[in-house]
Parts: sequence; structure tokens; C-alpha cells
Amino acid sequence: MKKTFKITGWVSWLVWVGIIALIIAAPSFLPVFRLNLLGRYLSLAIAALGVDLIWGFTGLLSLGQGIFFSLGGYCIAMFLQLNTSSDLPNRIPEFFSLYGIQSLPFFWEPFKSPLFTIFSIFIIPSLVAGFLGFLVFRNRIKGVYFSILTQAALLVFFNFFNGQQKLINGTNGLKTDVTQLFGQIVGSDSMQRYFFWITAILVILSWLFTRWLVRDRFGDILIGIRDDEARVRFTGYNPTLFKTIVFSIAGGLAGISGALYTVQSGIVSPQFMTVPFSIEMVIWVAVGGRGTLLGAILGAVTINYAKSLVSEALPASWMFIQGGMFILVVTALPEGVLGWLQGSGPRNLLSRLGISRTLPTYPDLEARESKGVNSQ
Amino acid sequence: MKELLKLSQISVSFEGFLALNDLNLSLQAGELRAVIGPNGAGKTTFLDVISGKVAPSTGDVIFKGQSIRGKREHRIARLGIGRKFQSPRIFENLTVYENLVLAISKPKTPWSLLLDRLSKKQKDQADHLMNIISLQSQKNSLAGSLSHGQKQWLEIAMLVGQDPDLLLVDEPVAGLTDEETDLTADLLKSLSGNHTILVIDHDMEFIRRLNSQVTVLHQGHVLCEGSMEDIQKNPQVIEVYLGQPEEEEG
Amino acid sequence: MQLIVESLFNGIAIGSVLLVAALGLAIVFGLMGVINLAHGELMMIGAYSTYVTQLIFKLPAFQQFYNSYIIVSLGVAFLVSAVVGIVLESLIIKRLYGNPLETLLATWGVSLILQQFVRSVPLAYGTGLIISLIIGLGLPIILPKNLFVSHQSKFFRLGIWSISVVFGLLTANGLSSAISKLGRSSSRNVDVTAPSWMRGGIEFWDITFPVTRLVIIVITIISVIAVSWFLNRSIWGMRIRAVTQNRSMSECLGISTKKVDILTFAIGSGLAGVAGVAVSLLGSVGPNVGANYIVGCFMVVVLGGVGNLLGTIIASFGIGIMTDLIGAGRLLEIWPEMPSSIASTVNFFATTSMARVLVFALIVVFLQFKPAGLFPQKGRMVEG
Amino acid sequence: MSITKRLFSGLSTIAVGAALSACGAGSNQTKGCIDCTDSVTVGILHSLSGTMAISESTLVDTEKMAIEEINASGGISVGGKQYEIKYIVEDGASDWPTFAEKSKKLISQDKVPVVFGGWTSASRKAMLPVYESKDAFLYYPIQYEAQECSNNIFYTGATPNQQSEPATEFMFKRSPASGKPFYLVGSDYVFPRTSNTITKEQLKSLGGKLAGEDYLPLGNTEVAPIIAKIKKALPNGGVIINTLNGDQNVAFFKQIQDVGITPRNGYYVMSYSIAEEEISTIGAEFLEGHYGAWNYMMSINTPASKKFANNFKKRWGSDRVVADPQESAYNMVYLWKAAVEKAGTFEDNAVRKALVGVKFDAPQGPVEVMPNHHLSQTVRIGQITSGGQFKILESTDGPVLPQAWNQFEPSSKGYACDWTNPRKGERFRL
Amino acid sequence: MTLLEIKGMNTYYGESHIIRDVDMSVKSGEMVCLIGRNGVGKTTLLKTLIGLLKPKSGEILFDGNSINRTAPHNRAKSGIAYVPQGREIIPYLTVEENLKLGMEALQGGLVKNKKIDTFIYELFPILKTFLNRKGGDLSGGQQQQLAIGRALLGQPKLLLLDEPTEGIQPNIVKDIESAVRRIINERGIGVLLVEQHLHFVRQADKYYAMQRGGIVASGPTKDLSKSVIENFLNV
Repeated sequence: MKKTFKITGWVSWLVWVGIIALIIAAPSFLPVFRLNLLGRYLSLAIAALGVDLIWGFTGLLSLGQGIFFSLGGYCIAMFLQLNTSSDLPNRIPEFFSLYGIQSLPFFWEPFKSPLFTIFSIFIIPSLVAGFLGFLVFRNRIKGVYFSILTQAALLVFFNFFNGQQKLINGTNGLKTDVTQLFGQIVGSDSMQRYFFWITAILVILSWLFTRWLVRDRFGDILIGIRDDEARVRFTGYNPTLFKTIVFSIAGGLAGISGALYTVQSGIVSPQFMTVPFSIEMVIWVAVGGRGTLLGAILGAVTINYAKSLVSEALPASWMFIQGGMFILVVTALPEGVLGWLQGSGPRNLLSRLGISRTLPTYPDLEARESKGVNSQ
Repeated sequence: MKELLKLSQISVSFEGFLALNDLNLSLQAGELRAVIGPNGAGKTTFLDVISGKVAPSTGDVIFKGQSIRGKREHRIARLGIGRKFQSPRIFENLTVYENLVLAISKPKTPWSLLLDRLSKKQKDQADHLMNIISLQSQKNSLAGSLSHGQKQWLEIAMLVGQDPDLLLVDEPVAGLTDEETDLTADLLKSLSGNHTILVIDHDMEFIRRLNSQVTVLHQGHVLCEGSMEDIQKNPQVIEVYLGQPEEEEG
Repeated sequence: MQLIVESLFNGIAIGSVLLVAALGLAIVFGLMGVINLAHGELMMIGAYSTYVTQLIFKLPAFQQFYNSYIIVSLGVAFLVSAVVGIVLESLIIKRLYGNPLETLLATWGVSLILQQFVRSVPLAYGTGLIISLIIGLGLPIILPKNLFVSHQSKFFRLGIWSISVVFGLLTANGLSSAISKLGRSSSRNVDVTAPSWMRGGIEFWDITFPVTRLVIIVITIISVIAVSWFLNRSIWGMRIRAVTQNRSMSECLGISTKKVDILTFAIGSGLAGVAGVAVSLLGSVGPNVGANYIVGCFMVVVLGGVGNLLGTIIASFGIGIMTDLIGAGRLLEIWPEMPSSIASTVNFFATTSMARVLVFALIVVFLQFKPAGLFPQKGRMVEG
Repeated sequence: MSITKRLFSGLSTIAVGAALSACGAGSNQTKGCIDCTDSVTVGILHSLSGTMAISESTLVDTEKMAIEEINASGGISVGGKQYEIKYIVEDGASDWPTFAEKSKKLISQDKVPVVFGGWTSASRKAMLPVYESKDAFLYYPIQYEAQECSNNIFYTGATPNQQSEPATEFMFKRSPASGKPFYLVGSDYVFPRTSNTITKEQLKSLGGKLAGEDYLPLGNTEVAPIIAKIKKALPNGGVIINTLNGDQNVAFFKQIQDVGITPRNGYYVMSYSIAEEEISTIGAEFLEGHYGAWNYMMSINTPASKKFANNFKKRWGSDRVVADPQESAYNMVYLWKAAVEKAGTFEDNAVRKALVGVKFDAPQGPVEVMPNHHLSQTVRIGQITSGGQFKILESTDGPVLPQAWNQFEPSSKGYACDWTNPRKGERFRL
Repeated sequence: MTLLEIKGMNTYYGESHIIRDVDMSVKSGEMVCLIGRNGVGKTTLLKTLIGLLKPKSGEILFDGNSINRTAPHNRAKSGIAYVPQGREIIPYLTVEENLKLGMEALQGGLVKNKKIDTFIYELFPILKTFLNRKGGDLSGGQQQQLAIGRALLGQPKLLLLDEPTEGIQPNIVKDIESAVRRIINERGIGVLLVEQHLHFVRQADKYYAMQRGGIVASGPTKDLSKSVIENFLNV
């Protein structure tokens, strides 16, 4: 868990060159289906960046990112539904007629505007996240309590969206595949290709943005809050403010991610607000390497790709593999794959194999207890 | 000299246990003050009260003429009270330079951290502080890889970087070598004058070297104040430290 | 009056399920600081144990005792879940003490594996595995200690484990041939049927009290009493309390903190098993049965204040009564002349779905005012 | 603890997991088609993991059995060639977006001519846009709420007028609780909600009284508040229309019996999702005397029905049962075969055209594909016996025509669907 | 007979080197006192002996066996009792329960030993009157008596006492002093005492003086001159 991109930057640069090359080349050799999958997983990487920001850097384990992810998805889906329903009776989306609704619920109205929608995709989730975060952080609720509360919040949202058929179509969710944008069907191959490019660009932009956030003093403070919040406070910073801001940024990123994911998967539903999905986001980051932004992206893409490949071959085994991965990463590779590669991992491995010598380090007896315990 | 800090009739109780009991103390601007006392005398709680970690049950803390009782830690820190903890608490996953810069940065708002660039003056100050604590060569090493003594100094340097009016220093020489102890004492002495410093420690050698006014705490209360010589002769102090008046020794 | 009694009973009935489910979690969380997301799956294991016990009691040899199988299964479920808990503790959780977030993630992984395990592995083989674990872990405790200090201890251990494997395999094969349902893996839910004396209800005051619910309330009461007796009166309870309050001093006094950890976790897990029995009486038994309860359990623990038995009790009954008041629309009955503006809001939430939303939201709001729950832990230790 | 040790312990967890699942997945052997010279691969898409795996895995079993039967009897003959049917099974994982993803995979990657799949309405709703945007074809086997008519889906389950409408009428007019008020209970998702909307309209036109309705969130099995409400709403007995999902049924039936909501006390539950499979899971003792409405019931005493049940037992185990969803799944494989042979090609659009009008002697009796891509089916009302079977009380004289757009629900009243006529299509006014 | 022997021990706390090359020994029936100012590492030394801290190098021999790798609870069972600075009474357990915990170190632990040896009440009569009080509710002096009583109930061969008179009224200090003396005389156990209270220090047979983590002087207590005391103990 070290901020290591400054130390072995070449690893990340190498990977980045590879990634960009891959993204540029992907449409030419991947079939549309696989390209679409890749696009979706790339969009998940944006949410993963948010998780990394709050967990990897700031130490806040949110198990409720699905809320913000879905909110983003709902925003774009509402817009697309409205955009397509101008020739329908009452000019409201089709599903309303199933429940005998004649007029559009008030909160749908603003989503007729494309401009509002584009902003809402990240502003609504980040406002919600900021509000929830402020309430929690203000009371200095942290650690597992924070995690449990985010999970409870997730359930509240899930039950609400799931139960409100007349407002947002309940369990069914909103579909986008057969809606229209610029006169084209969203689910068509050509549109999906565009979405792939948009996603790829947004992933890179999000990465640049998060990197800009963490590369300097702001990021240092986040790490400070993670490692020793009291010290940050005594240095004159207000951790509540920083945490709220970061949580809200992560919420916004999740929203963007959810919107991109929705248009590429064709549907947004309360299913995105189930507990497992939000915890999965954490595992992407954990496997990739928390505290390494690149790790979050790689983790999200590779794990999801692996998931689809494995579940095609051995449907029942994915749960075992996923469960095993959680345990493995937590107990054996707490720094994640990239963190391990960038940190002391390879050197330790080499030295274990007798190829390289370990460097002497300072004795670290009971290091965990050395803080806060009175030393005589 | 002007009065910088005044604690009047401070009491703190934890579940009926009086950690501080009617404590009064005042510090002049630019003063270097040592606080000693047997274990459990309430020294750390005393710092907790000044820095806002613990709210006193009764009494008031006046800093630069205004009451800071009940203010939150970061507010107090911004008012100009810096604190160094018992065991060094620095940000181990940041480099030496980053640690210092975080302390020096001002204002301490998120926007400023993100949008403002570090001024030349602030950079110079960071370099200057690194020079003082001789860590210039380890500017970009992770603070976690420093030795114990270096960590202690880094924390003191961070404290200075905050440019506080009052420095609260808790056991700065615990676990240091003799040489490091002496250097620390000299460092603190050189800082006094420009800053008001309050040092807590056990190490009498070190306190003596500070050559300052000494306050003795006992059972949450100020037992006496005075120069080192006065303190050493004070029968009450001898009693709390040695448990028994000398004469019984016969 | 009748309305209040009925409402109270319903609230207590809902609350007692929550309580019995949260009890083990409260112990593990409160005493060890471990967040066990696999708690629900330990409940599931308890529920499956009940199912297997029931099928065994349907065999001709045990048929005559069929009516009492539920009592036996309480013990079985406790034991089985406790053994799984012990394995969990010594393989994974032990390494993560003091890192609650890491524990949370690792136990989530465990819960995924356990869920898929009951889907993919025939119950007979699962039972065999448990039996061999019980023998393998249990024999060293029963046998004289000095067998295990000699230099031949390795052989003894090897012997015990081979015996246990043989027994496990025998059980598995025996079960799968005797009860064909257990011989195949199945992702389908199974059903525990309460013995006939537990069906139906008791009429009293024009209110029907379902026997199953009463039994669950009794199970809950017994569990709570047993837990508080164990913690407050027994030797091991004293050790556990000592370790919780001052770990290093307890170790210096000669208490093996390792053993205390394992035992505490085993008790917590065993209680999850007991909760599994209770839950199996109400609904079907399937891989997801525990997952349905876990978030509710955490709410109880957080609301009650970590490490406080009384808080846990009040919190679960509080949530139970709230759920019933809101979800069953009783507020309107109790206060019929409610202004229509409030009434429409009350009605909006008077469905089971929205009641859940409201109860959770209220808990989150409540924690704004008391962040550490109803009964916060006191003292300086919490600080920092 | 050293990193290698930790790595090892972690890796072994995974290895055990993989080994276990490998055993679990190793049982699908296909009896080949001896005379076949070529093969065609179809897609099967149901949940094999997650909550819905419980129900949906039986459909996979049935579809495999149908395919094996067809292969054993010489495969599909197209253009003079015999084709063996092969299949790719994909896991929808009880997650609706996953259904959409896997559909895309089957269509674009595996290029299957047809996909058999889905169970929940939500999963169908998630898949529908995929098939429409790719102009591919999905066969969907579950009775559902209708109010949908896609050119890209073929529905072999019942529409409300083939299940819930006759059932409501029966309960109101001819059941022991006739004339008594109704209470509607369902899981909180689309099928119960829509189905109940229709039932409410029908009840209104019948002149019946609605005592209340409530929905249980998916995944929640605490039914106590709902039961309290029912007791309050129906103090003197009545009809309960039950559209709860899967395991929630178990909790519901177990607990209503305890508080005296039983046929003996004048409470009759009509369930739309309880078939023989569910009866065996819940336990017949809890269900005895309650009602169900289906197109197929295992107790139908015809040779076709018995053969279907026996074949299934022979293939998957003697304690297995067959039920309506399985029969629908079975039918749709055979109907696809018939349509392909009629069209003389596997090509999508040709098969779709050929499909309308295809008849099949199903286990429930004759069925025929109608222009609205639904099946005409016989409707049966049954009472659950202590043996876990339905005692068939009523059955329609012949197959009932399906209505994709419900005629009780005001918003769809007067509409119909006809894909054989390009001017009518998905939704037209009669 | 040498009960405890320490050879070349070094202990770190976190990254700070606290105990430096300490050699020391305690015999049965002997009371050894460790003196030195606050913060020189006395408590760390005792913590290392009971096993709460691991020495980086060196060896600890107890009863002739190396106990470097023995866990604290097994050290307690082999006969080392520890009365820490600050008493460390289990706060929410009653006095009786706290005392019983002391018997955990006996052969068979609490399961086989249920009765509290009454000689404890002879030593500290106050404990008997407060049996049902919570340990945390006692005053400092009473807690100290409880802590020593608790340690003695394990019938140790070696008693580690860390500042038993710190912050305690003089009359109780006397009780504690005489109790410790009596135990040594009656049971012949060894005592390693960390103390600043001169009167108590004087009662020891042998002293070690510590400075900056190392032993800088040692010898029989009777040789403990005023200058030595001023050097190592005084303010």
C-alpha cells in the first residue's frame, strides 16, 4: 500500500503504452460482441478508479458504490427513453402505460434536455454521495461502520428503485438498446462502436483526472487521512471536508461509469444496486492494486473479462474463483498485483530463488502496535 | 513578555477518574517550558486538552486572548498550536519532502491544495527545514524508511513548518541515542524565542540541557514550577518521584 | 388492547428472528472486532444441518423419534456451524485480526465459496466432510494430552486424521445410499418440515399465536440466556471477558488467547447455526438463505452498540416492532383519525417493500445522533 | 507468515474450488445422432447460479432432454440432410444484465440460429432489446404477464387469459370461496405487479371485492407483516391470489397455515407460480386444498403426458417431477424443429415465418403457434392433493387463443398483435 | 539456585532500540531491584521477560530452559507472574473473578482449581471485603493489592513487579512491602522489582541500575550509596 508510481514509474508507462495501443487496435481485430464487452469493462474501470480513490488512497471502504453507478445509468436511460418516446401516446415512455400512468412524473421532466442529462450523469451521483458522506463523516464514523452503513444505504436505494414501478419501472429497469440517439438505434453496431471510443477516451480522461488529484498535495493528504487521520487534523486540515469531497468525486465517477455501462449493456436496473456488485468493485481494485490507479483499471477490465470467459466455460465455478480471489488477495497479496510488482514483490521473489540478495531493512518488531502505545 | 496560553482550573475526568484536576498554567510568548511528572500524572491528557482532542470537563483554555475550549482539532491547529506525538506520527507512506510540504501548505483547504502551486518561499522553507534536520539527502525517501531518531526530527520539523505560535512536544527523545538526544535539545533551544515551546519528557538529562523553566505535574495538578535547581531541591517533588522523604533514609 | 398485543407479538416474532441471527454476529463483532460477512452462510449451514437431520430422522431406525428431531438439530446445527467457524478462524481470520476491513473482504470471499459449495457438492459429502472435521478436531481434545507431547505426536495426529477421513467417507457413502436426495448435488432449495406438534397456532384472546413463532421466540430466549450464562458465569466465559477487556494482561496471566479466539468464534458461529434452525422453520433452505438476513443483522449490531448484549436485544425488537408497525399499516389502525396528509405518507410506506426502506433509513438517521448505537462502549479504549 | 506460504494457501483454495465445480459440471453427456451428417448449434440461456438457478436449471434439463430425443430420432432434416443438434449452455447468473450480455454472445459470437432461454420477466425484458436490435430470435418458455408482443420473441408460456383470467373467474364464481373478497400477494417485480393489475380490472368487471394487495421485496422472506394484513383484510375467509416468487412461497405457505389461513377456515390460495416442482419443495401438506392454474399438469392422464413424465424421470432421476414450465420448454424445442423443417432452412426470418401455424402434439394436448407468436393452449384449474399433484377440476374444451394485449386492462383493451400482416404488427386496434 | 538468567538481550520497540545488551540474573528467594529513571527501559525489560515483546537478540533462561520462543501464557504457567505498571486489573470483572484468573497459571488451570487460597486475604484483608466489586471500581492502592494477590495465586517461582508503589498512599505501600517480603521468606520465590521508592529499594538483596537501556551498575543493595542513587534515581 505505498504510493509507488513515483518510484517505479516505468512499469506504469509501459503498461499504458500497451493499453493505448490495445484500445486503438481493438476495433480492428475484435468482433463487435467482444468489442462491446471490452467497452463495458472499460466503463467499469471508471467506477474502479473512484473506488481506488476512496479506498486505496483515503482508506474508506464503500460497499455502496452501486448506488451512484445506477444513478448515472438511470439518468442517461431516462433521457434516452424520453428522446425516443415523442411519437408514443402521451409522449411518455412505453412502460408507463403498463401501470396506467398518463403523465410524466415530475422528476423526469428535466431529462428531456440533453445538456442537463450530460451534467446530471456525474452531478447527481456526486451530490448524493456528498450528502451521504457528509452525514457519516461529520460524526467521525469510519472503518467498518462506514462500510456497513454504505451497504445499508445501498439496500435502501435498491428497495426503493425496485418497489417504485410507477416512477421508474421497478425491477425491469430502463432499457436503452432500442432507444434512439441522433436518429440511430443505440444498440446498433455503429453506435456501440462510438460508445467504445467515448468510453476509451473517458477512461483516459478519468485516469488523468484522478492522477491529477492524487499526484500532489491533495493526494498526499488523502494518504495521510488513510494512515493517520488524527495527525492530519492536528496539522490543521479538516478530514471531514476532504473525505466528503473525495467520496463525492468517487460517486461522480461511478455515475459516469454507470451511464457508459448502461448504454453499452442496453439496460439499467436495480440489479446494479445489489450488494454483490458493489463488493465486486472493491475486488477489482484489490486485485489490481489499491493505491495504484492503473491497477484499478487493469483489475476492472481483466477480472470482468475473466469472469465472462470463465462463466462461459465453467458456469458454476466463477463463485469459487471469485471467493478464492478475495481470500487470496487479502491474505497473500494485500498490495494487489500491480502494487506487488511495483513494490518489493519481485525482488523478494528473486531473493527467495537465490538470484538477488535482500536489502537490509530497519527492524520492524511489532510495528503495528508501535503507534499509540506508550513506549517506556 | 506577553501571555500566549493560559489554562485556568482545567479538570478532565474519564468515568470518574480525574486525569486532570484543577490545573492552572500560563505560558509567555517565546518561552521554552518543560513539563515533567511521574507516570500517570496527566501529562498527555494535558496536551490533549490544549490541542482539542479532549474537551475539559471544567475550566477554560485561553490562547492568544481567545478561548479555544471545545474547538475542533484542525481549527486549533490553524490558530497556531502544533503538536508532536509521543511516538513519532508522520505519514510513513509519503516522502520526507511531502510530509514537510503538507505541514507548510497554507491555507489548508482542498481547493488550495489542488489549485495553488507551492510558492518559492514555501519550497525554500521546506529545504531549510530539511537542512536543519539533516535529511536533505533523503528528500525523496519514504518517511517510513527513516530511523527512529530521524522520524522524531521530521515530526518536529513538520511542526515548525506549520509555523505555529505554540509547539507542544511530547517525549521527543524517547528511544533516541545520547547523541541524538543532545541534538534534539539543541534544536528545541534554537527554536525557542521565535516560537513558544512546551516539552514533556522523562529524561532529566535532556530537561536539564534545555535549561528552561520546569513545571512538575502530579496527579493531574501542578505541583510546582521553577528552574531545574529549584525543582531538584523541592521536597514535594522528591517525594512524588522517590516516594519517600530523604530523611527517612537515615 | 388486543391490537397492541397482536402488534407487539408480531414485532417480537420478527425481532426474535433478527435477534437469534444477530446474536452470534454481535459476539464475534463485539468481543473480537471481527466483521464476519460469512455469518449468513454459517446460518445457511445450520439450516442445511437441520434438513439433513430431518432426513435422517425419517429413516426407519429413527422414525419413532421424528417429533423431536428439531431439538436434536439445534445441537447438530450448533456443532456443525461451530466446526466450520473453527476452520474459518484458524485458516483465514486468525491472520487478519486488527484489520477489520480486510476481514470483511476475506469473509465475503468465504461466503461466496460456501454458497457455491452447497450448490455443487452433494449434501452427503458435505456431511462426511463435517464429520471428519469433528473427529479430527475433537479426538485430540478427548484423548489424553500426553499423547501429543511425545515425539510420536506426529504419528498420532496422522492416525487421527486418517481415521476421521475414513469415517467421513463412510458417512458420505452411507448417507448417499440411504437417502438418495443427499447423494446428488442440487442448487434447488430444500425444505424443512416442522414436526406436527409445531404446526398450527394457539388461540388466545382472539389472536392466533403461531406455534413456530413461539418456538423461535423460545429458542431465542434460551440462546440469549445460555449466552449470558456462558459469558458471565462459566470459566471460559470469564476467560473470554478477560481477553476482550485486556488482551495482553490475560495472556500474561496464563490464558491462551489463541484458544479464546477460536472458542469465541466457534460460539458465534454455532449461534449462527442455531439461527439457521430457526430460519429453516420459517422458510425454505437454500444457498441464499443467510444472505437474506446478513444486512439486517449488521443493522441490529450497529444500532445496539457493538459488544452490548442488551443493546442487541433492544435493537432487534425495536426493528421488529417498527417493521410490523410500518409494514403492516398498523399506524393507521392505532390512530384512525390521522390527518390525511400524514395518512397518505403512512400509506405510501405501508407495504413490506417500503417499510424496509423506511426502517433502514430511520436507522441511518438515528445513527446521526448516536453514532455508536444505543449503548456505546464507554471508556478511553474506544478513543483513537 | 511468508508470502509463499500465504500464496500457497490462497492458491489451494482456488484449486479446490475449481476441482469441485469441475465435478459439478461434468454430467452433460449427449447421446449423438447416428444418421446425422451435419450439425447445428443452438443456444440455451438460463440461470445456473444465483437465486434463480433453483428453477431455471430444470428447464435446462428439459431442453437437453428434448434435444437428445430429437437427435435420437434422427435429428433435424433440412434440405435432405440430417442435422444433429448441439447446444451451448450459458449462465444468466440470475442477473438480468448478464442475460443480455450472454444473449449478445450467443448471437454475435456463436452465431446460433435460436436461443432458448429466460425465466423471469425481468430477464426477458433485459434480453428483448438485444434480440430486437440484432434481429435474432428468442424462445421464452414461461407463463407471463403479456402486454408485450415482440417480433423477435416466441412465447410458449401462457398469457394471462390462458392462466390468471380463467383462474380468477373460477375462484370468484365456482370455488368454495366464491363471492368472497380477494387479496393479492406477490413478489415485488414486474410479473406480480402486472398480473395483479389485470386481476384487479377483471375483479372489477366481475363485481368482486378487493380487500388489499401487498408485495414482498425479492430476497426478503419475512412474511409476518403481510400475513397480519391478510388476516385483518379477510377476517372471514376469502381468496388469496399468490404470485410470490420461489423461496418466498415456502415461507408464506408455512406461516399462513400456522395462523389458520387454511382451506378449512375458508381461505383459498390460488397460485400462479406453484407447479409440481414447487409443491415438492414446499411440501404438499402445506398446500393441500389450495389451487393452481396451468396448461400442463403432471396428473394429466394421457399417453403423451405420461411419456413426457417418464422420459424425464428416466433421464434425470426417479424422484424428479415435470411441470408446466418444463412442458413449455419441451414444446418450444420441438416447435422450433418443426418450423425449421417446414422452412427448409435454419435462416432466422424464414423460420420465423414458417413458425406461425405450426402444430404440435404436446404433453398437454395439441398446441398451435398463433400469429402473435404465442401458443394456443388448454387451460386447467387444479386443486393440490396430499400426494403433491393437481387434481384437475376444470379444463377448457380445447386450446384457448392467446392474447398478447390484455382485454381487461384499459390501456391495452381493444389491441392485438399479428406478425403475419406487416400492417398490423406488434400492436393494432382490433 | 539461579532462577532467571538474561544474556546479552536487545529489544526494540517499533524501530527504537530500547534494551541494549542486558545481562542479569535472579536467584530463588532473592529480591532483585531494577532502578533507573523514567523512560530508561525498565518496563520494556519486564515486558520482554513475560513475553509481550520479543527480544531481537540474546537469551532468556528460566529454570535452566530457554524461554525465548515461549508464549506469554505458557511462561505464566511455567511459573512467572507479572504485575504490570498500572496494575492492569480487568476492569469489568469482579475482584473475585480477577483473583480467580490468577489461578489460571496453576497446573490444570481454573478448571481444576476453584477455591481461592485464603492466605491472600491474610496478606490483603481488603480484598475479602470487596470480593463482589468490579475491579475497575477499586482505588489505586486496592487495585495494586489485587494485582499482587492475583499474581501470587498462580504460585509463581518468579514474580515480576513493575513499580508497585507508584501513586499509592504510604500506609498501603507499607502493606505491599511487607507482603512481598513475607512471600519471599515463606515461599522462597524470586522477585524482580522495578521501583523508585527508596524504602522499598533498600529491602532488596541486589540492585541493577539502568540507564538508556543498558545496565550501568549493579551489586548488593547495601552497597547502594547515596551518590549512586542520585545518579540514577533522583530528579
